[in-house]
Amino acid sequence: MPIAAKDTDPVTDNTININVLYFASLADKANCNEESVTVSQSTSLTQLYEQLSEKHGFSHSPLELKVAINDYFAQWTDSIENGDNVVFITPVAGG
Amino acid sequence: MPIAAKDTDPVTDNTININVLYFASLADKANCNEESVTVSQSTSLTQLYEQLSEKHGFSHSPLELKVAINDYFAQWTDSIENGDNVVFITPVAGG
Amino acid sequence: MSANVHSKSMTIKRSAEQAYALAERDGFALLDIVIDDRRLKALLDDDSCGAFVSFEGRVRNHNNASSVERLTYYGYEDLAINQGRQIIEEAKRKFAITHAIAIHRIGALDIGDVAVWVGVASAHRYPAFDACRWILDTVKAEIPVWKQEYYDNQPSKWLSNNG
Amino acid sequence: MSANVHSKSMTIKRSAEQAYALAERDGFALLDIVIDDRRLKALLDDDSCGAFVSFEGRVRNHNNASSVERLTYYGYEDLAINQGRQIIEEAKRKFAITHAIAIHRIGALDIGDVAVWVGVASAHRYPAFDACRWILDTVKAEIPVWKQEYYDNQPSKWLSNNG
Repeated sequence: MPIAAKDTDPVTDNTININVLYFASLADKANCNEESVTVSQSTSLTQLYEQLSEKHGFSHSPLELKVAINDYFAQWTDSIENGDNVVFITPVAGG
Repeated sequence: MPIAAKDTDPVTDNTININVLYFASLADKANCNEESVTVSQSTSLTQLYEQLSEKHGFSHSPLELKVAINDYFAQWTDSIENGDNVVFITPVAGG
Repeated sequence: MSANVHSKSMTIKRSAEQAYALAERDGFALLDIVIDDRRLKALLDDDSCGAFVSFEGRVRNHNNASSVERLTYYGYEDLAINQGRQIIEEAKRKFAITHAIAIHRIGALDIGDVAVWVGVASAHRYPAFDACRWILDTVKAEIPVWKQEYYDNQPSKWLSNNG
Repeated sequence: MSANVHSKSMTIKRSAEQAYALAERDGFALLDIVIDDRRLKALLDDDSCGAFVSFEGRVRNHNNASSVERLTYYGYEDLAINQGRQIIEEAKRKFAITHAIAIHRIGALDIGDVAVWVGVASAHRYPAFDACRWILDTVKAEIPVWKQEYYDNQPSKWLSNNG
């Protein structure tokens, strides 16, 4: 499922719009801190990450990453909905 | 061995002068923070404490106490010498 | 690497006043200025507490064999705040403590600057030590903060607490 | 009970300046005024240290079931200083730490006043936690300081850390 332009209408074509934030090395690779992507309604988080990896050349395996939906940590098996904020979290380094 | 007056000469009569400091409940019982006592040269720390207990009515067993000589913790089996400062240490309560 | 893609994550959205109010209410906040430990300690004051343990994580002048000149922390503030609140709630369930606050600073830091501060007040001493250490470990493991170190002899690096 | 028999053990022989100098040199001192933790922290500053753990023991408003109004600490300063120096030396042998300072206050204290302060700086965090706790435990067990608590509903008592 290729990533479509933001102006696709999610109601009529069974796609959803997801807002993706990027931090740290993913922001470097994507060369942005945020982008809106349109994906098919059934897209899983794993599939979303794969598509974005292909687009931006991310080198992390999903196994190395955590994922957050709407500012809370989520499971990779959680579903995403139109308008969700999704963030892939590379290994943290606080403290 | 009774406690003699301070002005006894330790050289001629085989006695030694010991300076004893009192803290906490021992000071309450002795009603002083310091006294000079003259005891026979062979007096052990245990004997010294027994004599002072009898004099002041201390209720602690030596097993509950530590002892210090010249501002360092000592063993109850250590010997004391003329001019030593001796302190019997009731259970501490710092912190 | 463009500075622009990271600039939003070098500052917090709220004011410092709002961050301290959040720290008081929920026990966790990010800050993008010097951490005022006096102020945080005052928030933890309680006459029923005989023990206060605090931890400060400061920027060291070295990491492994490399000489560190400075570093920058980046944070995902909204997630950090949600996760931090849950960490403090869990600490209060796990340990016999009265209050706890953890703060992580983001932005450019110099050697000696405090990057993370954790303070715990409790009636007795051991829960304060245990909770302070657990909160620190959990913050380091879970809070979405990233670190880039700058060296005098090699390119900057993204660090990871997972080795 | 006469106040006079304890008055010497409620104050230190040295000036506060001398006590801080001793704390800097040997890592231990008694003080008979408010403990200046800012000053002690500054003595422990070191750019090689990423971790700083501190403990403050404060006078609580209760002990077991009794309501505490105030308390007084009494110290045998010369022995305390000799023993404190040895405790800090042993902590530096036992743990991978850079600096450590412990201070015990004596005299009359009010609720909330800090009676004991322990600070440890180290490269990494766990030795700082471990050493701070060990120093505190050892100070409480070994330093010749006694405590008398005053209650609102019963006569004052000599306390003991040994139960």
